[in-house]
Amino acid sequence: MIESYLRQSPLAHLALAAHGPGSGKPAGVHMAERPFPGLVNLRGPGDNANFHGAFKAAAGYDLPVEAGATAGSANTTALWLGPGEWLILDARGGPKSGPRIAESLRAALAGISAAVTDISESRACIRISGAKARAVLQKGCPLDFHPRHFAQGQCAQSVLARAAILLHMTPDETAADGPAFDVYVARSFAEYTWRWLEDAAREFGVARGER
Amino acid sequence: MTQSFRLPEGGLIDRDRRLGFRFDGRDYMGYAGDTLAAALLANGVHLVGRSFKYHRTRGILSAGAEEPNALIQLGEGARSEPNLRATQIELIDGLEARSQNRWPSLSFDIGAFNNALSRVLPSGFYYKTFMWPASFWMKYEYVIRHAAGLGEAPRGRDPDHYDKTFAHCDVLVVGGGPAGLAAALAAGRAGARVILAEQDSDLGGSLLGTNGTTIDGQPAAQWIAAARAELAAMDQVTVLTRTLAYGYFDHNFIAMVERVTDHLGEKPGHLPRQRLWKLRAKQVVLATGAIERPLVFADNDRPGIMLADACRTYVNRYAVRSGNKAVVFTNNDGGYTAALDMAAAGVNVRAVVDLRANPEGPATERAEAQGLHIMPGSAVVGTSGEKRVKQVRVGRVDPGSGRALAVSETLDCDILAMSGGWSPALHLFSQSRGKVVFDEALGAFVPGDPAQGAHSAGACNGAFGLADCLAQGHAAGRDAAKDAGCKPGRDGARAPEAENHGFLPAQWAWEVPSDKPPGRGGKAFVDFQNDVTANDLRLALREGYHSIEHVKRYTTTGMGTDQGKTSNVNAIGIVAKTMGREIPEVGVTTFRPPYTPVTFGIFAGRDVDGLLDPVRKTPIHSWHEQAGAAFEDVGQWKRPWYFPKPGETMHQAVNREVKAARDSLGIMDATTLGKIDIQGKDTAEFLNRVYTNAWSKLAVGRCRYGLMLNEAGMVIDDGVTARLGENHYLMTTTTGNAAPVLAQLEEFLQTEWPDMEVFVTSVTEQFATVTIAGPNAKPLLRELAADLDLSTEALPHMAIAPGRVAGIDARIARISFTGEMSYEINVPASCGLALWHALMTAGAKYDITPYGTEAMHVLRAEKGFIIVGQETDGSVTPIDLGMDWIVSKKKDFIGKRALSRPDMLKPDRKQLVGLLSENPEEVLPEGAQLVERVLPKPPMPMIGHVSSSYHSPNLGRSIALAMIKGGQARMGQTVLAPLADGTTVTCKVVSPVFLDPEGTRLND
Amino acid sequence: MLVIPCPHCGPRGEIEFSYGGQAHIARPKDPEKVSDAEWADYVFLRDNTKGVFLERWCHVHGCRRWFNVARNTVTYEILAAYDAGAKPPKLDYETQV
Amino acid sequence: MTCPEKEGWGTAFEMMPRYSIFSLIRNALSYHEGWPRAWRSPEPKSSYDAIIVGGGGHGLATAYYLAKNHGMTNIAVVERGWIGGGNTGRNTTIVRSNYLWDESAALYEHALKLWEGLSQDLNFNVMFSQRGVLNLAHNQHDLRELSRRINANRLNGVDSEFLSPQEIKALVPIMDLRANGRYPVLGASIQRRGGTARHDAVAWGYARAADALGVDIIQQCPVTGFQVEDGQVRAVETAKGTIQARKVGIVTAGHSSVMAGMAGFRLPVQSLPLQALVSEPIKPVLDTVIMSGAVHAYVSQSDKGELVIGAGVDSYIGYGQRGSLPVTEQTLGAICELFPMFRRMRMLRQWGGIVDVCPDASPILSKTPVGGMYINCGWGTGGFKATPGSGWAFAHTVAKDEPHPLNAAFSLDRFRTGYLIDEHGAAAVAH
Ligand SMILES: Cc1cc2nc3c(=O)[nH]c(=O)nc-3n(C[C@H](O)[C@H](O)[C@H](O)COP(=O)(O)OP(=O)(O)OC[C@H]3O[C@@H](n4cnc5c(N)ncnc54)[C@H](O)[C@@H]3O)c2cc1C
Ligand SMILES: NC(=O)c1ccc[n+]([C@@H]2O[C@H](COP(=O)([O-])OP(=O)(O)OC[C@H]3O[C@@H](n4cnc5c(N)ncnc54)[C@H](O)[C@@H]3O)[C@@H](O)[C@H]2O)c1
Ligand SMILES: Cc1cc2nc3c(=O)[nH]c(=O)nc-3n(C[C@H](O)[C@H](O)[C@H](O)COP(=O)(O)O)c2cc1C
Ligand SMILES: [Zn+2]
Repeated sequence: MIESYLRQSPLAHLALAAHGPGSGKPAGVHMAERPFPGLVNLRGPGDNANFHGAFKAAAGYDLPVEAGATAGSANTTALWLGPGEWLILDARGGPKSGPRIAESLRAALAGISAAVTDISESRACIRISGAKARAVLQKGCPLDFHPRHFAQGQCAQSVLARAAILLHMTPDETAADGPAFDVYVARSFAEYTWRWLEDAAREFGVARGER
Repeated sequence: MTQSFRLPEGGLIDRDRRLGFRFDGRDYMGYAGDTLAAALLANGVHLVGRSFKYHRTRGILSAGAEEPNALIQLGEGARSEPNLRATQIELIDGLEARSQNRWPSLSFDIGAFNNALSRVLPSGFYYKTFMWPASFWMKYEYVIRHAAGLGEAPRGRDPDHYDKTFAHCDVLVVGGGPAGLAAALAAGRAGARVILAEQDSDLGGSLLGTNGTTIDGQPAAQWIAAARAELAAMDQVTVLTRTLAYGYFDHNFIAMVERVTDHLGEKPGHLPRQRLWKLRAKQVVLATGAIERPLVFADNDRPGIMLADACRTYVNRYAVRSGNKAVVFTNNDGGYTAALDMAAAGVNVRAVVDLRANPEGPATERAEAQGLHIMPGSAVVGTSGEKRVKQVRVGRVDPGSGRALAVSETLDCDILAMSGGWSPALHLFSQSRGKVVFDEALGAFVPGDPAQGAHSAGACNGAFGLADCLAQGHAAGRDAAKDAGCKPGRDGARAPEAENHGFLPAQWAWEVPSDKPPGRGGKAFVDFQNDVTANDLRLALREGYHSIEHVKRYTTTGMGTDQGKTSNVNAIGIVAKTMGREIPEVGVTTFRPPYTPVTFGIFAGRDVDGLLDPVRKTPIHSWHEQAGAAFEDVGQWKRPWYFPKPGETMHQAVNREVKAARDSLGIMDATTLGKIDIQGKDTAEFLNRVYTNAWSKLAVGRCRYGLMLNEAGMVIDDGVTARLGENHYLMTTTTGNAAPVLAQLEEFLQTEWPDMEVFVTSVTEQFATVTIAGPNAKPLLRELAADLDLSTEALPHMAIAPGRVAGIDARIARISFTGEMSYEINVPASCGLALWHALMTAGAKYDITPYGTEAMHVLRAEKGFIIVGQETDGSVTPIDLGMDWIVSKKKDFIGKRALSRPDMLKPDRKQLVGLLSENPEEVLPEGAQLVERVLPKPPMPMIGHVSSSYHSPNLGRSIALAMIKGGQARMGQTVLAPLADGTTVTCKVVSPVFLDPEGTRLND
Repeated sequence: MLVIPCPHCGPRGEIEFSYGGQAHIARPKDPEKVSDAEWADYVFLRDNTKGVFLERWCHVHGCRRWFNVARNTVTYEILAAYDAGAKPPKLDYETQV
Repeated sequence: MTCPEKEGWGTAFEMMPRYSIFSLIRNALSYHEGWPRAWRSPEPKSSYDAIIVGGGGHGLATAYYLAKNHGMTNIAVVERGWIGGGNTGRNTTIVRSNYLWDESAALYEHALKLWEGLSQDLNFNVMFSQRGVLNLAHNQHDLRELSRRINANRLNGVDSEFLSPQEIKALVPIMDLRANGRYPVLGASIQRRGGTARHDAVAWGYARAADALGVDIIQQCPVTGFQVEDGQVRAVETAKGTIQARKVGIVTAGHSSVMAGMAGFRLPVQSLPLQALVSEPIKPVLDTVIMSGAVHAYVSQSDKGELVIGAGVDSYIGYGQRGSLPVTEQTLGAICELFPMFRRMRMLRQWGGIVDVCPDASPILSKTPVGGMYINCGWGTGGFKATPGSGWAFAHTVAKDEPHPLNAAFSLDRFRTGYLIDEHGAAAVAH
């Protein structure tokens, strides 16, 4: 009965219509909400070959084991969150994608001491890109965003101002006019984080909507 | 007014950009590139302020950050700013500046009466008086407070905004003088990520104040330009001018403040006024230069008495003569450079008074060659001139006694330029915990071994020759890059070359020999801003304040806005001499951030107003807003407190909401409750350990209430946990404790019980939770969840089931915090608003009524349910709450052992009870204290306090919960609540369950 | 702001971490068997070392793992970081304070 | 000026003349050359009846009251550095007594009464300024706690009133009561008898008065160990040699655990960095003390004109006497929100102290497992206000070998029995 148009993405109420940076100059930063990603938290014995094997059998790729590393297939990406903890991500998402991933993983990992939790609904995803994206994130986040330290495809959990975030520097976008980051933040912090980033980006010119 | 002291040519100012400004109501002109101090001097203005204590007339002493005297109030109203150093204010068109600490005017100041009284106002006088009569102190204090302070606080909300940012680099270079530039070039060429921070508007440091200096064969200005261009071309290098490195913290963390728009006439709205840089540097090169010291002699504080190097800077950088007739007073060779540059600029240099009996050194020789009048072995022993120095008295120093002899000469002048040697600016080095050591030859403290990844170079490292500065800077930059892990570059191999001239030889005299006994004659100031004289220092020592830290605090030397940049070393020298100790024995006072004062606003940055702290909102928030809800802050969440209808008071609204939930149907947004998903085969055992009650037998699909304690046995949280599957549970926590509880569970799992197979994940935000409560809850749910069997057999009280509500996947728990039949419906967060709408629409026939936290509090209080943090305060056990029934005797759990400590078993512990006031209309104030007997006056022994108190519309009277000593044994007794307004409320101790003690309302 | 070397994520800024006090304090196996005094010691008594101190940190805004750190409480220098449950590394505990 | 060494600085014992406006004028005539030392700097004797370790306010007050109230004059205060150089010399000087629990209220109120006559008692103006202390409430929970405390205070005989937002505005016009909705000011408690005092003067005044009663104040003399025989303390080892002592009182705040370690026992205390800062001085704009526990910001304006601002603790043990930048950011962020016009003010200096925090945020004034040894510590972030009361009660404890009723509850033993005086739990702020 519930129509998908009744679903409210975390930032839907801000009615974020696309708009340009104003004053005619090019935007240093683009910002957009990416609604309804599929997100599944996976916990399991990082030192257990069966676990890794079972995951690979289901997902088609190996779980990343290095700090901040990601791996993936056409369908999903696995982000390393910590020893024995990953986020399985379907960025294209859609309302059912989280539960679907969770279900298939649960089936694949049956009998292994692992935990699969759909958390798609609990995060908002804000994409921030453009020549000044790094400078904007740097205002609130203590990580080093220099390309030598934060490369495409990499992920990290940290803080942005007063919100806890998961950052993913997306690999798919070519850095024609700067890098692109997906900022995952708890749903109830979404509005705060959006406003904070928009404010931080103001001096560089912000355009809403993806490039 | 004309700029009559402006030289016709030269300087680094932009003569094409004339700027008008106003000082104390008069209009003046200056040029772009001027500081306010330079522009004032160009207009012949020396008198710019009054000192802190004696309100003595004060002029401009220096040309930089060390300025103690020329403190200015800038701007008007909300943009007004006190205590700015005129020597660092960049001139902009239309600048409004005022002198401060004077009334009614700078030239006629009532406060100057203090100067007349100064004999009875030595250091620390206030500790010795104002004690009689005792009750008068507040009156004395009023006068003292109004006499003190310097400028005035801005008035009104600051209209500007501030920003902050983190940053990282391989090498931070602080200071853009020759040493810093050489360091940045060397590090940059080695491929390092470099940040160069310079507080000034331009690079060049002290080179900007020189004339005729060459580096690598080019004029200094050209060399600076080339360095600037080369740095700009390296994309790994960031040059930040107008950026002060103000603090050096642990682990090579440096705080800097960038002035972004202060110097702009038009301030672009999109730019912050200032920006805080929180920089992590792998290595730091400190190239912060040195600060010239004044000389300490009688009446050394008059306007027109300036640092020699400052006079030189005004001539060379700003093309300003500080005066017409100058006397130079020095104890080192460096002072002659200033004399020469002034003379070259057309100043009549009457004499160079040199403390040294045999003046020597390259600059001295040049001065001799130029025919300057040199007075060797002489001292300035006094000055005169009220608003500007007019005359100096010079006496010869008797080599035998070290005293100055009678005045040998009186010289007319309008400038007295003094040089007492140089102090390396090792503030940041010392802040980094590096130890400073005293260098006898330099007569100054210099950096010892660094405590962090810091390299000092140039004048701040005791190198005063230009060639040495460049060489040290180059080496420091190269080494820092290497230490930061960069490969040394080829082309960085050579240091820039120049000639070496220091300021030695010198002869140190921390206090200039005088022709009068100490304390007689004029005041010999050490700290100009705080009016501390050499005699004040001696007084402190005489009175037993021997430690330099005591001397500082007793006399306030070095405690002004300049933090003693020009005075501290002289003070230490005088203390050492007076006590007959060596300077290193006396030691320095602690260097603390900031190097120069920094604006509060940068620490807030953009985290102000709406961005101060995250406001957490539920997915249904927008509905509440539209419905006109009043909100309550619970942690960072905004929760609807009550939903007033037009014209309703809070009381009326809450009554209506409470009644609706009991009589028909209430609806509440419970999304903020913490939710923790727990999986793994050991979960039941885990819950056994973290909750006071037993969990092994909870069936799938059932829920149970639990209490959590800390290891001290005190209640810290409560909530309902449901078993969703064989090894799958959903725990709920209070709103405020969601994060701490999750953190604690994770901590126990990782550190105490790593072998348990349990995984906890926060799902607070995954679900929107809506509670419907009241007799019509079931009919409504039945309508919207047709597939679900809601019979008590299928879904009894404390059961949970999956299902679809209004077409939305949901988990439905039949649990109740109100005592009514009620359901908690969890749906995906993005569907929360849709669910709410569906329930509101379908519930209209039952007059469905949204209720807020206040109604919820009343409803639960009617049932005697506690709220953690309201009935509990960290000192309450489950037994105190009468909840023994939930405390397992059989198993261990967190906090159990603590419950058997002697003080936990005492009968007079505070216990939870209900209270009924004698007058049913009277609602006890929450927080009222309870006594057995009211005494005529305090102290009155208290037996407890009211923790919750409401009007209960269902009971038609007031009710309260209280924590009372031995409360359970007091049932039926009377206790009294004496209130702040003097009245006393009589109340009866009753059971805390006021309504439906059998729980029949939970059933159909 | 300190740099805390998370054994899993590498060096990160202090604001990503929470502090957990002294390391290597085990909860008594059988609390009922210990005396009131021993229980009080377990709950309330921690070393408060001036010098090199073994302490716990949690990378709350990172990998969420608890781990141990050897830190000089005077200079704030960090000498080592190691997994929770592991033995402390051999260190010169006499380093000057 | 004669050479101080010849004068024998720190050896002669002279009569202490009284301080007054008349002595000031008289001395002005002789160019202030006649002032005697405020206290001597003697070499330690070989033995004392009691040694107080730690020359902070609490240690010096203890010595003063030992001499004054208990007639013990053969005593010494042994201080590692310079007196008052610990937390006494680096705190935000807030004095109040409006604590929630009866035990705390009694002790702090006793202190406050002593403050009220302290300048006269010591003949040293400690500039105790009863300008009132406000504690702000920002949400319903705060309001409830405030009301509970105000009521408890009044019944304990401690002055305490509730102020509505309008009344706050009248008293502190420069405060933004809306604080942009995030930290709106919904009310406050005020203790009008509370205020501030001149921190250094407290140490110096006690030192001078104790010295006048014969107490030896020995500075630059770190205690390095204790001699304990048969469970009884015998002597104190110091940088200036071993000194026999019948009794020893330890009053070393941030270093209490280190001292206890030397004596062979442990304390439930953590030493944490606490920072403070001052602005540049300005003409008076703030006539009361403002405290907000919720946002960890405390501000008053000193008589000299600077805004004195206190912050929260760093979470980790630290003997470094310095705080970290994130705490400064948080504190000044809160101050700027409450006082938007202060955004343009500037920080002049920041520093840190080492505060000794107990699990229940209440102090320990107690006997110890070592005979003849007593401990006074755990004052954490809020002991300056207690200085006179603490010294007074601790002197009793040391002299009589048993606690005074005022400090009986503040025993080391409470952690075993569970009788905590939990000022943390009660959400009372402790500055
Ligand atoms: C930033 C800050 C703000 C504060 N704000 C307030 C406030 O507003 N109001 C309030 O009431 N309280 C406040 N406090 C707390 C208050 O300062 C302290 O509780 C109080 O001053 C403690 O006094 P004390 O005499 O016990 O300790 P201290 O003054 O620290 O004295 C202890 C002395 O022991 C000495 N010592 C240490 N080791 C040895 C040794 N081995 N041998 C000899 N001597 C030794 C130390 O050198 C020191 O002088 C604040 C504290 C800080 C740091
Ligand atoms: N008469 C003499 O003998 C004498 C005395 C002193 C200096 N000097 C000359 O001065 C030069 C010294 O060169 P140098 O490079 O060592 O010093 P410098 O004074 O030329 O440069 C230091 C620079 O650091 C900046 N600075 C200081 N503290 C800062 C901070 N906290 N943040 C940001 N910037 C800060 C200053 O504004 C200045 O520009 C040499 O040319 C030397 O010969 C000569
Ligand atoms: C209430 C109070 C007011 C202070 N006011 C000033 C001041 O006006 N100027 C100043 O330089 N320092 C001031 N200080 C700070 C001291 O200079 C010093 O930093 C502090 O006592 C800590 O000592 P330390 O920095 O030497 O470690 C003040 C300190 C306190 C406690
Ligand atoms: Zn980590």
